[in-house]
Amino acid sequence: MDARRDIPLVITFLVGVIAVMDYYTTFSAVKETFTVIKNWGVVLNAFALGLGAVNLFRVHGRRISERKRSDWPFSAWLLLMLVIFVLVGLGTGQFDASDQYQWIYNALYLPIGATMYASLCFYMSYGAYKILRARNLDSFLLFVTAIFVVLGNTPLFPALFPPFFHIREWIFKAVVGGAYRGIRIGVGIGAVVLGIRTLIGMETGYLGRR
Amino acid sequence: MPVSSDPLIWIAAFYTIAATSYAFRDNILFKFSENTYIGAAAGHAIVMGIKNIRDYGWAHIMKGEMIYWVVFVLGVMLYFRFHRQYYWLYRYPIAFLVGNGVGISIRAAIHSDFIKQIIETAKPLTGATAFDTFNNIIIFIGVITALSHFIFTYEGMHKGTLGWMPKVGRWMILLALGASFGNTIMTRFGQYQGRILFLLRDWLGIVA
Amino acid sequence: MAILTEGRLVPLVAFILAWIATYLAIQLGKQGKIRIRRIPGLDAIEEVVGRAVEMGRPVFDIIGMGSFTSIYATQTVAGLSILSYVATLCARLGAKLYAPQADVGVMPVAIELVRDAYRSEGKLEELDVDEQLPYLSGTQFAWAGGIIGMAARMKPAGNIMIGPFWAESMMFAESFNRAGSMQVGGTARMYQIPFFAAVCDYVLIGEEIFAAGAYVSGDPLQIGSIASQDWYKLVALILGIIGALLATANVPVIQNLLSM
Amino acid sequence: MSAWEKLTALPREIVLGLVLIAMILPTLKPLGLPLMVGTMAKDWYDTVDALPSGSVVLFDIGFGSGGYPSLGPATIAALHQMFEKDLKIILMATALEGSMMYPLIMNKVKPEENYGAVYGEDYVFLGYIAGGQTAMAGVLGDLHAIVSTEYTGKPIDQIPLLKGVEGAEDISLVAYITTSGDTSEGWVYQAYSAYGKDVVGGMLSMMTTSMKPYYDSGQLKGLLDGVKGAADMEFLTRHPGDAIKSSDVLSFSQTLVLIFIIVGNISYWGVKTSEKEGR
Repeated sequence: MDARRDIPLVITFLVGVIAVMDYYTTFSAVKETFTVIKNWGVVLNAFALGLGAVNLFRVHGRRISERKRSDWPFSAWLLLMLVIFVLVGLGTGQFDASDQYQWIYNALYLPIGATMYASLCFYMSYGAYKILRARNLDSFLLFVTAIFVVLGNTPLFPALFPPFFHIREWIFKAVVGGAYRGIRIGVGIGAVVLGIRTLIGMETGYLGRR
Repeated sequence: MPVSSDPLIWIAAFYTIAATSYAFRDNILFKFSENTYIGAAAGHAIVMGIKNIRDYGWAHIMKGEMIYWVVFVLGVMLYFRFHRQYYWLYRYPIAFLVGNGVGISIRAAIHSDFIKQIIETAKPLTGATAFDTFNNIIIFIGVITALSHFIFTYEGMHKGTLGWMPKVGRWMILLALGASFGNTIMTRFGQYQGRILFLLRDWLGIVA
Repeated sequence: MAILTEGRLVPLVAFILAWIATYLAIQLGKQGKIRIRRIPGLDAIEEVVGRAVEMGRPVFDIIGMGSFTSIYATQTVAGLSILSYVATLCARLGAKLYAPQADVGVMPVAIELVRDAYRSEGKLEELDVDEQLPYLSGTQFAWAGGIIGMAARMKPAGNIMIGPFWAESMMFAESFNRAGSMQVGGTARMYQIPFFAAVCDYVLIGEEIFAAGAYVSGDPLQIGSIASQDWYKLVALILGIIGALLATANVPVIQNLLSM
Repeated sequence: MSAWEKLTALPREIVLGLVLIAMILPTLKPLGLPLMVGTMAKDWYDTVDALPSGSVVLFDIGFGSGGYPSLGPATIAALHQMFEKDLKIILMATALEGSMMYPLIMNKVKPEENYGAVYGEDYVFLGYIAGGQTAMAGVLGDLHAIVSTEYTGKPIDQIPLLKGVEGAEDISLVAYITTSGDTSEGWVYQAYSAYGKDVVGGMLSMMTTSMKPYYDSGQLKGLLDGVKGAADMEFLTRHPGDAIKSSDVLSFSQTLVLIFIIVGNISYWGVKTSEKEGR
């Protein structure tokens, strides 16, 4: 047995099977074991939250020390932000519940997080102007429902002509209700089969490099 | 309402504009806000991680449950990922996380995504009104044909008498995707409107 | 005391059968007993490469930002299979391939696959890995920005995007369209499919990317798991049809049976 | 350049400038258009409305800054209804930034001022719990075995509300609002499938279609469709807020997008047909 490969595979299998048995059976020993596994899962996931930061320190630390790229001050700023958040979070002893921490979050993090993805609306608009074309049957079909859904979603149009709203409701009920159920069955089965492959050790990508 | 005098609002307004600017053109302000964001996000993750380790791990050890030392060892092993020689040690905790994550989701997926959906499909096609019946038939055709479109290893599904099914399925899927696309447009505008409100109300005080 | 949780008999049976089916299908796949349908999306990919040769402009193949350790790993694997196929076509027909990378774990595999493809076509000397498979960035917007820049400079004839994609797909699609590229997109991330369907010349919807990847790679593991999923979809299809017809005739036997 | 091509020749800055104007104008001068409430949001409202007062609700804040502009208002409106109904609310966060959303939301809901609610007796916040579905299964399985303190670090055996809550059997309804597909599916798996609980979910509009099959099969009792669902909830609960304000913005900006699509397609087909004729 190879401690580098086989033992992790055994761990995956055992933990996975206990999770499954917890769901299907009523054995109290399984239930109790799984309660512990769940608690450990939360703690381990919490430990994993620091991995990204370690990676950032490696990458940006190197950039700062080499100073080869002209944008190394950005790397320094990035790490400074990281350290500030950690210091303010841990310094007060109250973590995310302190006023100071909420201040830096609301000033430095929230505005960017809330804007970054929202600003994709500009790409969307420019895309609508430049590239959203009914160029073939596929995109034509897509546009038919898309336009009716937008008409129904936009309060102006139902206010002028209420059926726009009902058409949108109907599209969601009948068209989305049908096709997406088919898609959902496919996605669900795909996830189950992938999960089984993982548990029986036929999918080992998560182990990283060989 | 006058323009805000709160430095927090001013900083937030600066970052809101900087993060938006990328849509117009790549620029140094965006890069500055992007790096702020990545650093802050990683810092926040550490803070939340340590808080959770204290509340969900250390708390148990304080209660005398010594077995929780194991999970601390496993947690430290995660960080061997960056070690040249002993990197493989990180596979132990990852294996635990993957086993737990996979087990906990697929055990119920077969119920929620497969059996419940078949039960929903295996319902009478006739409805209370003619319109309901019509809808039921549309939904039924949608489910069946969309499913058939995603069958890849059974040749009979795509040729001969059954060949119409996956074709209709693709059309049904594209129609449904259109609805999703329409909603995606709403998502983005709905999101950005929140920032406009922030800028005009909280920062500039133009609207109430 | 009952051993089984109440109301879970049918899910359990389905679950155990899924276990058996997965194993069995993969064994059948290894014995080469399963044939997988060639999906039309592959023709579109060939057309992209052909167009590039005609125009004398490069082809882009973007596999996305996915890593081998995330839950989107299978999509990355499908993207890599397609990349290998595209590289073979490019080497054979003489189109220049660019495949910018975003994940340090995936990158060496991608390089190896492309190298193999060029080698098997006897064109290894035409490949410059550093130029054609550059590492851009692991950060979403920086990675998107890098590709947008490349597209604007090189005016590629085609762009193939298959793998896991997030919001950056919108930026790619727009920039390549501006550069005059023919685009083929495909992802199993449900929220990005509509966008690909709207802007690409051809879209591979959801699981089609796995089927395409399995078809071109011939990997028995991938083919086998597609087969086992097909069996389940067939069961769902048949039970759905029979159940609905019976229920319409006032015999809701399938519903009652499955609710056990 | 032909006349057809000129239609789509506006420079990027002008196009985006138009979009900005379409969002700023209605913010300055709202139209106050009537609202038509969708059935999915109505179902959420009715499900909560049907609960007897004193029922325990588990409420997950499953979003962070990225979802705040549209899901924040939805959460605020949903909580207004729950406090008004005098329900006992256990809040938790499966999103890393969820605990940062909590004070922002509560500053708007003001349960003490508006409803005389008492923290610890009528509602409690458990804070962020790592692990996604593991955390959900943990809280529903045996709350006291997993959670030891609430958000500010107070031990949970000092929280009166949690004394009578062991796990899923003491919870009447699970509600979540999230930007994450995994969280959304996760609650269906862990609360509906594993414990048969009633679940209501809110999410970004772009996720609604994917989650719709759960709503259709009764696994979700109600569904809030992003900013539209939020506006519906604000309307139903009679607490108009940012989502209703945004309706006017949607009217302007989405109309502009529709115009863009139409102009773009006219130009595209115009070029195509004139090319054909030219040949």
